[in-house]
Amino acid sequence: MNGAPREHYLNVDYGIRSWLFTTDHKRIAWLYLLSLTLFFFIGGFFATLIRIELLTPQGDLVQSETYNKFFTMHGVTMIFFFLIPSIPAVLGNFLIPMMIGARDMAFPRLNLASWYLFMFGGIFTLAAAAAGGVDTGWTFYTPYSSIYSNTHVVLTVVGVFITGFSSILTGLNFIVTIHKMRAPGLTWFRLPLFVWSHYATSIIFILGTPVIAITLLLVGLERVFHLGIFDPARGGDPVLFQHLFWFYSHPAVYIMILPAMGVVSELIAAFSRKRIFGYTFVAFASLAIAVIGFLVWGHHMFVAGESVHSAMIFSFLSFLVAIPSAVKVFNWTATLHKGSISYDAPMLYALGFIGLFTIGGLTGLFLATLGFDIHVHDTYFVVAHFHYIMVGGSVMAYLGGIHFWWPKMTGRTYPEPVARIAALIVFLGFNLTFFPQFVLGYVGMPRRYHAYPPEFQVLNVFSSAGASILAVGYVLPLIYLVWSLRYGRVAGANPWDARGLEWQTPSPPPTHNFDTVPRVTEAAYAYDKEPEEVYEFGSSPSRV
Amino acid sequence: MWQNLPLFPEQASTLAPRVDALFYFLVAVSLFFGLLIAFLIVYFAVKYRRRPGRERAGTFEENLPLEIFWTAVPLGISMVMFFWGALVYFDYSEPPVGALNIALVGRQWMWKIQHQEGQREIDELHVPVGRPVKLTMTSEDVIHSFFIPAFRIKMDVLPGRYTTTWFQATKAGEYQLFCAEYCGTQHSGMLGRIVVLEPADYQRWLGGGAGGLTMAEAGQNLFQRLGCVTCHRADGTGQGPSLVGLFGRQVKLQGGKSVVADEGYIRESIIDPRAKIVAGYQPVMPLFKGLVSEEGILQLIAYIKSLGQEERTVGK
Amino acid sequence: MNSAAAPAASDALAARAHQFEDAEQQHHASWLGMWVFLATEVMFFGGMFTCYAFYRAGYPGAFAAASNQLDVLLGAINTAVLIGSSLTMALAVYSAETGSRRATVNFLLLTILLGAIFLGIKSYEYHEKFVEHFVPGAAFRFEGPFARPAEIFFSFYFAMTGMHALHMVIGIGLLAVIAIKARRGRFSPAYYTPVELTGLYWHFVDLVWIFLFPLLYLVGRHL
Amino acid sequence: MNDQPHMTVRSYILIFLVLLALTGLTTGVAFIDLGRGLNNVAALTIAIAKALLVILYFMHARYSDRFTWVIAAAGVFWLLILLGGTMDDLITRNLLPGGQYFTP
Repeated sequence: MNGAPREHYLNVDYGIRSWLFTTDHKRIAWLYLLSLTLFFFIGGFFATLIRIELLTPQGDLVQSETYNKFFTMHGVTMIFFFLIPSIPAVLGNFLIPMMIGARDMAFPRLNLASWYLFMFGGIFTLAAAAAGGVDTGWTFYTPYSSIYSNTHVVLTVVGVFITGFSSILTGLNFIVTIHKMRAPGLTWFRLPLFVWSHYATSIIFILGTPVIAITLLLVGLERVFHLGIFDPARGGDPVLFQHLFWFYSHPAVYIMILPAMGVVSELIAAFSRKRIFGYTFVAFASLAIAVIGFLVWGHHMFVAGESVHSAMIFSFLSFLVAIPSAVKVFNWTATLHKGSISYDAPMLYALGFIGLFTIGGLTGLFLATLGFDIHVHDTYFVVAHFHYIMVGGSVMAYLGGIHFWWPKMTGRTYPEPVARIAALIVFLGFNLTFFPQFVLGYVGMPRRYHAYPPEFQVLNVFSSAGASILAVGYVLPLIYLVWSLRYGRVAGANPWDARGLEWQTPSPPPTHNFDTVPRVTEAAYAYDKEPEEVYEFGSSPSRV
Repeated sequence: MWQNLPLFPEQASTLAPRVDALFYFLVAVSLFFGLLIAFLIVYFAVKYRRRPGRERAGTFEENLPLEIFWTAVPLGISMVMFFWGALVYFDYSEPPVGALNIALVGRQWMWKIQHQEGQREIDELHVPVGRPVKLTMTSEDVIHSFFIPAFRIKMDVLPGRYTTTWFQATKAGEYQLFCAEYCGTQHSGMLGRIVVLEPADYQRWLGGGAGGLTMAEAGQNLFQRLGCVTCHRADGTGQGPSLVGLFGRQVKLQGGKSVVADEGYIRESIIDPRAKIVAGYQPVMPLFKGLVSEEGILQLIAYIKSLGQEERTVGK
Repeated sequence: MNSAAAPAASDALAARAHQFEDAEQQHHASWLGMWVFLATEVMFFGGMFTCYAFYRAGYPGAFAAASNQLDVLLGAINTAVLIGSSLTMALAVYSAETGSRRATVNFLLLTILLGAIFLGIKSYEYHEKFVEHFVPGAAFRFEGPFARPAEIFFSFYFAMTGMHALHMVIGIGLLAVIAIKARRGRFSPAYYTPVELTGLYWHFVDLVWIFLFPLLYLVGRHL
Repeated sequence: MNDQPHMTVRSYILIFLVLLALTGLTTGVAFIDLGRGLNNVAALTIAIAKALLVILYFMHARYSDRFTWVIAAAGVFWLLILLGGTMDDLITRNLLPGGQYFTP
């Protein structure tokens, strides 16, 4: 390397225009990373207010109207503006073209449009929050949301509607890219499991998101034009709204967890230096989760007036969808057998993920059991369950993935010791926050309560204490990752000596990813071979 | 310290022990698998930690019988969970015949309860111990949810429709009633008390009431006041069909379909009579939507039930 | 894979995006991308069709009475107009494929014209509904026994045909852009993907109407 | 994919005429009482037939690769999942586990 610094996707161009009008999937991933981090801390801010409010039984911090807005904004911001786009839009966007040896996504301009739609929707929702907030809960159940609530429902609904199209465009891009732009020799069963899980997620993006778009549009129309679509007084049926809402919103939880599973597969393989056990089973488990995930939405409505007949069908199917997740957990654990395991921060996040996701998944079986769901539906048992999956699962994997690919994205390594401490703090804080909520739910504390009977206070205090530890655990990575941008050790092309194709190009990678078109000759995670045996960088230069 | 750190809710209904047994089974299975996975992770993490002499991993990549095993076993266990859960759910969803029928109307942030004998209560429900109690519930505005943790029952209270739930208290005492479906500002204030009395105390409580009209009598007054009697004559000579023995009977509608005349049918025929027109009658009945309250409709239904109910056994 | 000559020719013409190996891959990628987009549109309209089916099963009599208020003749004519526009669209793609530039432009303009006729008939129907107080909301009047459920029918009538009309307007906009490009000779037998994709979109909008027409207009006509 | 056009102008016009005929048919059949629910079945079948014609011939699905068929079929299949689950709840709304109707 003569004196001039190597040109890569970050220093190829500077200035606001080079970021706001980029079509480079790596820069778009950065745009998403920054906006998602903003929304994560907005959602976290509302979570902190909720936990402070629940310290005392009579709820002294705020009035109940304000508390209702807090948990609604916490839900809407965290789900639609952080969890759903988090791993696909940041890690997926950055890595999938590199993992399959392509220069960029199939439709780069659509990829940028996806970010603009995401921000445009976000502005609407933040405007609604600034103007006074919305108090319907992230589920927007009618007839409260369409008639009785006098808060900014329409503004929020339009925001979520617009952001939905951002997911659709991302999903569309992934499907076409994975189908059409794989490097020579990279057959489907040589693909990394990260790509498989994002392919399955894209199926849900494509086939689920439009349904919530039309449902929220109908709620908006009903509010603006005083229609009676879901208003029982005028012949409508609120249970129909719940069917349409949950048809998307249950697969949406698989949108949140499948990419996390993809990240964990990569981390477990990289830090055990071993192929994932039962690769084909784990790959098809992702597809099975995506498809069966569409058949089970009724388990959110067991006590909502759904017919006994369909409740039984949804309960049965909900048990079927749990099987692929169990298979994945068993396969990850089996991968550790005979591995050569190191405990870097990403691996701590991955192992934490497996533990917490197992608890989350098993409590999901509790809720799928008809007899027990009657008792714990809409209580803190459900809150604990989905936080174990979303926070214990998806956010842990997101952090693990950010740490693992940070050297590739920035060319710098993060400080390992403090990262490991942060991972442990997150793990401990998380369990202290949400495990007491299982007991609270079983004992009968309902969800979305601004004030609660005094006997529940001790458990709530534990939970709030845990939340403060968790908050510290989340702030630490923000600090040392930003610190590492300037002061972190310069990372080579492959600091982890990993076998993924994305590690076979310099970091940070050049704009066109690979100088010559790679040919793949081995299945993923070939840790028993040297990278040269796996990837042949042919003579034909990749056309710039 | 421990008295306000409850780990188990009270068991005060016939359903509670069954739900708890199911819960303990689920916890046991989860503990087994959770600990198994945790142990394996820690064991492998320690045994195969990267150290000199173990830089490279061994090969352990494929084992079809193992994959089939850990697909079949979770499938088998979850089918047991499903089946056991469904059994408990069947009893929960089918009120026994002859249960004490109580009408409940939820509205934004209070529970209005009417006993057949005429007692009316707000946010309180007095019931005798040892007798099944069926609740016919509807809402005047948004969706609420009738939830008594001590009885392990919960059922949403939907506007525009009746939902029913039932319980049989096994222990006298007072139990907390929550609203479990988010219903607006005072959702967390929509609480109530279920007072379970010994049969003797319950009779004394019933007797001590204001001696007002029973629901059926109140329904009859409404039936007169709203002018229903002019068309719905007992002998069937009026413009409307006779309502004697209507409750629980199959009714043939215009257009050939026939429907069971349950509470929902009667409520709909009062609110929007032309939605389902009985065969052989003209759609002339005016709409009573807004003219009679939800409590009034429940009283009219109680009155219609009292007009000689054909004894319909529920296919037991 | 077609012969080596074709990609070279199309390379010159098409602004081949750098991320594709050759034009064939780019064309097929755009083709798949469009079909995936149409799958999302199926689910988007599907939400409304589900609501419609739900309420029609709930209120059969009311939906029949309300549907009989619609003008079947106008509906049928509109269906014919839209199928005609599908034909001219297909012929436009055919002419682009065979390289006759003038025919492509003429068929595109014909498609726009037929689309405009459809929207004209539709707005006349909307005006009629407005006059007869069938627009849901405060001003809704519907004699006969089914006033309440009829309002739901008309809510979905306007929601579904309104969303369909919106997609028509977007389609006409797309067609206009493509027609201008075609006139400037931007397409050739080797590169006419934009025309083809607009065709797919237009045929999809026609497909939605093919289902809307019987579901909204032909309910209980035989009673 | 379609190197030389598979469809000639004549075949396009033929398909167009068939579609017009089917439109006329479905409008006409709607006015004849076919008895118990058959009218709905007839209207739906004709609509599906027209839809298939448009997809196969106008949208060239017939000459494109199998994956296009998979995408189209997935769209329809997922719509049926939504329809099936929702309508199943409506139809069996007051059906007890044993199959009898709720009567208190």
